[in-house]
Amino acid sequence: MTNPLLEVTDLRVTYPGRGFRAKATEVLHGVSLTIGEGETLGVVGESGSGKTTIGRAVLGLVKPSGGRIIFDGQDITHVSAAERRKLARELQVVFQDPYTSLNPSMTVGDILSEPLVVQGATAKDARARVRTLLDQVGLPRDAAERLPREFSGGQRQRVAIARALAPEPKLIVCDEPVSALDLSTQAIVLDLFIEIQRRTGVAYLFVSHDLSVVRHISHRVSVVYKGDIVETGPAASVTSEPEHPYTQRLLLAAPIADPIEQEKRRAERYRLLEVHRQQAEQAGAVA
Amino acid sequence: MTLYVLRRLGAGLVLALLVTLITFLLLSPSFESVVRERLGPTATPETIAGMMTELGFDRPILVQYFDWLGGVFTGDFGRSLFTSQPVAPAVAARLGVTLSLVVTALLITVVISVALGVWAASRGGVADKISQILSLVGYIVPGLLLAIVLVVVLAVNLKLLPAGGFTPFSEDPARWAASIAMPVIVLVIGGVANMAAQVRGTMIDELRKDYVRTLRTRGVSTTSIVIRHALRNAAGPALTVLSLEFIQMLGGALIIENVFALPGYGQYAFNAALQGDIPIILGITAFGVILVVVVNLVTDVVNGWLNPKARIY
Amino acid sequence: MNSLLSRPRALTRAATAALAVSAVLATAACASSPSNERPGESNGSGGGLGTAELTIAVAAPPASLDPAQLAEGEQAFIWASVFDTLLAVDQENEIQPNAAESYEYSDDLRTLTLTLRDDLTFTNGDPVTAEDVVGTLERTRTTPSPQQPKLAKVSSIEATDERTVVVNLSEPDPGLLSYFAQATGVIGDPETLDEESSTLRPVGSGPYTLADATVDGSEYVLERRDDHWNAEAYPFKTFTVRVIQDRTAAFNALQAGEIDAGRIQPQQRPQVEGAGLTVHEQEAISSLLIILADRGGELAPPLADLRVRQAINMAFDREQFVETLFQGVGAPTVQPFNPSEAAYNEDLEGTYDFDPEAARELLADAGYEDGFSLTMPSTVISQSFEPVVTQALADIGITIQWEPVPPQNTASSLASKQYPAALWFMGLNVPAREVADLYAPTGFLNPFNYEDPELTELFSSIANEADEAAQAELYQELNAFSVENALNAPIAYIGGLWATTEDVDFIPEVSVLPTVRNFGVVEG
Amino acid sequence: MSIEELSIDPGLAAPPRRSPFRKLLRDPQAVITASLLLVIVLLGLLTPFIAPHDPNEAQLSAINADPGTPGYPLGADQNGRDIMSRLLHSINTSMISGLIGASVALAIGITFGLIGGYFGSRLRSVTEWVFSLVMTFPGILLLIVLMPVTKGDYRFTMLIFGVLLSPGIYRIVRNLVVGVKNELYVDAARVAGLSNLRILARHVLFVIRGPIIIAAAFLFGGAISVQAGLAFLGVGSTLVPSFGAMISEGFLNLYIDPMQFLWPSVLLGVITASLVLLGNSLRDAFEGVKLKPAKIAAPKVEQVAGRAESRPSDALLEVDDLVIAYPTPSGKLNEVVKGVTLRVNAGETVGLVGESGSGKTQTAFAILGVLPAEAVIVRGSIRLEGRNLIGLSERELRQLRGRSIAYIPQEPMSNLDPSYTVGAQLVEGIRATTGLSKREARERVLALLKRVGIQDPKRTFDSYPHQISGGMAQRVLIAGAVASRPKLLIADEPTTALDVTVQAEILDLLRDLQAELDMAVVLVTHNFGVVADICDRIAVMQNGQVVESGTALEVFREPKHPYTQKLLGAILDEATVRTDPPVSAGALAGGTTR
Repeated sequence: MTNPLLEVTDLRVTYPGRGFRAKATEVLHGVSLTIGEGETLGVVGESGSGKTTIGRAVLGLVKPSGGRIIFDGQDITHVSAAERRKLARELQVVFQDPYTSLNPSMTVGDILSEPLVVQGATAKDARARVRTLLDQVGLPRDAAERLPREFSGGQRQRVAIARALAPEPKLIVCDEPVSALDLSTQAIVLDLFIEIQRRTGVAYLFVSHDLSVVRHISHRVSVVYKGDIVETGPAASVTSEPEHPYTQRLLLAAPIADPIEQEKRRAERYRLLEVHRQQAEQAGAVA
Repeated sequence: MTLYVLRRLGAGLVLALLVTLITFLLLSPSFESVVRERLGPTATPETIAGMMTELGFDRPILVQYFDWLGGVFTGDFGRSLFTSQPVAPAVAARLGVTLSLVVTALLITVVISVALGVWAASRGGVADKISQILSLVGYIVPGLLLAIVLVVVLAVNLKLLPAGGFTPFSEDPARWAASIAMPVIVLVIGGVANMAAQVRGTMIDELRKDYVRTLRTRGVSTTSIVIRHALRNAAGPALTVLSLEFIQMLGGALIIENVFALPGYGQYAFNAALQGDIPIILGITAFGVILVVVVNLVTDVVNGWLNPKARIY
Repeated sequence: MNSLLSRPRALTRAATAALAVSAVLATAACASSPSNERPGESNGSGGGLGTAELTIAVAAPPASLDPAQLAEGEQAFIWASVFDTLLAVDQENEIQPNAAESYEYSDDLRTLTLTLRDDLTFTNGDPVTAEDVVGTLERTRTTPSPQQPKLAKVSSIEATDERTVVVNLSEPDPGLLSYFAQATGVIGDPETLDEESSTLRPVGSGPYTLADATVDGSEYVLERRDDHWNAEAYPFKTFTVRVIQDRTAAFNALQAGEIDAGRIQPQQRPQVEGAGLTVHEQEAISSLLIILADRGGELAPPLADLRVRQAINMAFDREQFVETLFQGVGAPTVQPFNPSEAAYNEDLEGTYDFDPEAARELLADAGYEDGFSLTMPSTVISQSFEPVVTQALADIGITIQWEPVPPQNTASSLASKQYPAALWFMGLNVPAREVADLYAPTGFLNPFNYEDPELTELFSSIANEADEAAQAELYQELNAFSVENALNAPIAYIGGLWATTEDVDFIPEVSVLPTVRNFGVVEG
Repeated sequence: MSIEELSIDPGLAAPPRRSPFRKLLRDPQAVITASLLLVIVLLGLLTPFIAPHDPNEAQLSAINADPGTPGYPLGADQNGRDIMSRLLHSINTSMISGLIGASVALAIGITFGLIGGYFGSRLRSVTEWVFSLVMTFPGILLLIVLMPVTKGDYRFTMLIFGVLLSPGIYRIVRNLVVGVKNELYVDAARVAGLSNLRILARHVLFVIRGPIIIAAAFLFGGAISVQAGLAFLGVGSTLVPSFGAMISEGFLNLYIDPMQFLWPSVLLGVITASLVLLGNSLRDAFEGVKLKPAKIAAPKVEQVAGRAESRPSDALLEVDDLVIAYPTPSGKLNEVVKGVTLRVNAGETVGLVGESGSGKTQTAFAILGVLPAEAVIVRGSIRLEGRNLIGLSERELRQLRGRSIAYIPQEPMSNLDPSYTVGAQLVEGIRATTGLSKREARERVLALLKRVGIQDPKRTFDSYPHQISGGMAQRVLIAGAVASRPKLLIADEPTTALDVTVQAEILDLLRDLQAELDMAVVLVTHNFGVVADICDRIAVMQNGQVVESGTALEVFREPKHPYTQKLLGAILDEATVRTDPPVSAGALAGGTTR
């Protein structure tokens, strides 16, 4: 592979403590990852693991306390606000919650055209582009005139995707983009993501807690556990034959939608937990 | 906790210093005309100069301020330029009058507002209508007009209550109650309008929360849910409104004190400001700031006690 | 009483006319408390000391009770009860002996000898000696204070024996006797004068002492000293002075029976009489006038022209003023002097009748046919009269611009020389003080230090004239000069109304100094 | 967790697309007060043309003239000035006061509120300090002291008061901004390359405009009152006609001519009352539907089928033709559960599966009798051991809850009262149903906490909800639910808010407890994995109806209803792994229009 599109090296993020003289907490302890052009890297982990923080650091929404982020050959770890604004053409986001990620008092058309206008497009061009975008994400054209609250969750997430696609970025950070959606919608939206990627060659940093979602969309997968990436590899291998004990636990904890299969998996999980317990005991005994 | 309180008090002290310093600076251009007023129309330039020197007004402003400050730290706020009364006891006495008025009004306001708010929020229907109308009336009727009507009807015509004046509680509780009855009524009506709406709103919010449902499913009685749980959680925001109300009542006591001829803090402050009685103005300002700081601190501490999650210390 | 202006009351509703009046005139709202005993009954019992009680209200707490710091006006209710004054002014404005049983001027009017009574005692039991008087006066003379300037012409004070005080003057001071009848003449106890306590609880030799029930700043309870030399002149055993700032609140207290007498407004008269109170009238206690301070024309050249000043004098329909604005309580006048005093001259009253036409002509003659504008300070004193005064002057072509002045700058506004004219009240007093304030080069109401050779001449004649009748003539001459030259523009005397319960009588005995002696007991 | 599920509040759903202003036009209170104000403002604007006199024109002959005197329609005051002219001019004075006071307070409050709320905490503590300084500063004092500068001009006075009133606005704006700035759309705007200024103006200020407009209405009224109060006290120039000065002067003349006092009082009262009422209308328009009281009571029942009827049944729970509806703003009932029939036998676990809006949670709440106050049970029956629960009073239901029926909620945190320790809440529940002593209840709770797998029961007992993790909180809630060995446990999405690993543990716990206590469990969920893991039988819900039910194996292996098939088909199964290689943008360069 040539130079990756995004290269994150030894990323550390520290949140200041709340209140007087509270201790600061480090939520990322040196995370490294790369994403190539047109590639999806799935980042999977549980709540509090720091997976969302990775995405926010790449977007510049949190300040790294250490490490480097190189995007498209440019070091963007600590860029100025003006530089960061320029990056908006290349780097976009889709958030988890389609209810709060769209300004409730703006029409869909305004939401979609605003980034374009800011980047210098004329109103006319912007309108045309909004129509194209709505087509791309499968929304009716008259959607532009309406307010976000008139749409269902799945439709709103399409609006959010369209907004991310508006400047034709090279990378979209997707922060749990389907976890707030119903089961049937979830699959459709995921397929939309894949379809767009095939069409435009955009790369995704796809953050999720759901292994099956990550498996569905990712080329490669990184597993985050307590602020560290414990395992990275091709989606197929990481999600079916994980090496790290945590990934193994994660995999077996997710129930299968079939009573008989699930019973087997449960038994397997009990076995694994027993093995881990024994290992921990031995480790304790040795120490 | 102690550290937190000390830190807040320290911040309050700095605030008081700043406010008094600004007040002092603002007053300083008028020192000479105040002295002239003090000396009366026959004042000659010599007497004016003499008194300026005697009072130390001829020294640099900051020296004067720090001199005053030095006195304050030994408990000496100086004496009134006009009446020669020592500032601290004089202000304290006036504050006593106003506080006994405001605190009584506030307690009654709380009792009525909570009863009304809780009743409205947890019953709905007619209860809600009644409480909303009451609040609205309290909002709309100007306190000033109400005060005037009360005096004319209850004191002047029916002679049921004294038209004005203040009797300390320690002297005669019954007369004390009579002397503050009308001003308290005026303050309470204004206060309830605000508070009851607030309690109703937060109570409704609380009663719609998930934990209320869960408590119901465990067989906990409605009374306990409303009073022990919802009301306690609603108390925090209500308390904040209450502390604002308190500060507002302190400030708004001026007109009430005027109409009811109460020798209170607001009137005292107003007169001192009109006269340019510098030591009293400074004393009142310092007391006022400290009162506000303490009220806010108490609010926060009680809020912390009510709401463990909001404990900031 | 112009010195009352020294403390513009903290106005509760400063905008109200009468409040300004009461503030300035400072004769306070009064009342006798409804004691359990009917005052008349107790007093009537055979020449003994009265046992009635009296409660009155004043609009503001007194200033310091330190003798040097005393202010005149309604606060005299308190300090004149606590202290004896050397002399007193009676109802006819005549100086009478008081603590000093006699007084005598030397022929050159430069030495005043006062002889004290022999039965004066301080509240602590010590006898009052000439040394005490000297100590008090000497202290007042050397302390920067409101009373200090009044002793400016005193060069030395000495006690020649236990009861004799000799005051030496650097030049004659016609006002001195009236000063000694008012705040300057109180006798303090020099041993305690410099203690801080004397500002609030002074030791005096007066008929009353401040009781422990006193709450500084809001209620002053005065108990009569039954061993006072003049105790029989005071029928009230207890005299309580309550501070009620708001005039309406005081009126409410009066109606509600919490105080039994008080100053009221003319328009409140029917209400009060309907409530069974008695209303007493004082015809003139102050005069309302426009001080044409800049008669030299420094700031406002038009004022230097006699015709302009006369025109201003002719702009006011004085009768209508008194009739409508004061509801008849007061009297129209073109002269500022106390009508019951020597300087007053009835014949001068016709000098400037209301005649806007003639006034405009005079202005035209003076070259101001298009009028001119004048800036005056809008003070607590002037506020309530501004509309009508503005209107009257506008009718002859003079535009008044009122510049608001904060209360604490009321006196300064006049002294500042920023305003060529000012609408003012002058409390009525003895002529010596009135002329000094109005026309002496250093007079308070003459801020531009206007001088006129004829005036200067008159002043010096008055000062050196020992004979009272001859002095009176000189005062009249001075008055005529001021009226004819339109040095100011007097408008009206303002009177006062007192409402009392039927048990309490109002006797304006000492009209320039409000004291408890203004009240009596109605014989049952 | 499904947000769609959470946001469903059928009684409160906002009608689509109605702007606040259009709402205002439909509110009679708003229309009346606004037109009243408009008329008053117009009168004020027309004053120079319609006022018969100059407000300061004083005619001695007109002093205290009666109403109706020629040229003095409302009479004249004690200085002989025309009352009507003064009233008209006073309107302008108060309006200008309101405008100045409100706009200064708004300008300062909004600017600094935006700065303090949006930017970092350091800037915020600076603004906080400045505003607490302003707040503690004695306002009247400032006015009097500055009088030589202001020359008593009320406009200047109101300017100062605007500054003194600004902390209130500052706090409102700051709090709103703090709330809004963490909204994802603000993050999205930043990522979209918007400058801070544009974000503040377009995304923050625009969104919080409602509360600001409301505050402005109250502020306007407040400023008018302040000006009136000051004029009443006599602060400022007397040449400016104003209601306060007129009230003060009229009050002096109260006994002679009460009308002099009445006119300005009434007009001032009308203006401030209109502003308050208009403010209330604005609040309703901007903040959506009015808060309705939350009465705690058994749900309203429209029609009770066989209220008294208690028929023996072998099933533990029988729900029959249950219909639940919510009133819409138009007054019609909107059915959200449309005839659900469900049967649960003792000791069995039934999964109630469906997507958001399918009515599964509503059904669960109906069984527990804890539907929101607005809900109406249109018809149907819910029988527990043969006894119909519909129509029972809250008191009767309380006898069943916590004893026969128990509940585990979806979101563990919000279902614990934040003000009480975990232990205290559990003890209260146990004592309410068993009448145990405090000590016994405490022992019981500690034992239960240990049973649900909490390592240090004592510590958890004394912890406040915010001090424990979500998984732990869910265990606590389970402990609370099973405390009195219920026969039926309703678990509403009990694991949705939890991580998968925790979910697995909680499911294990539920399974164990169910076996141990021989409870029946109704598990409401949208997750087929969870159903497969724990349920014996499944009922699939769609649009308020049960479309298919059967044993777990039947439904999974041979789904009959097309909806069930569709749902099962949407599951991202283990086999689906992405295989296509990354497509580089370069490879597409020819095809796209960059």
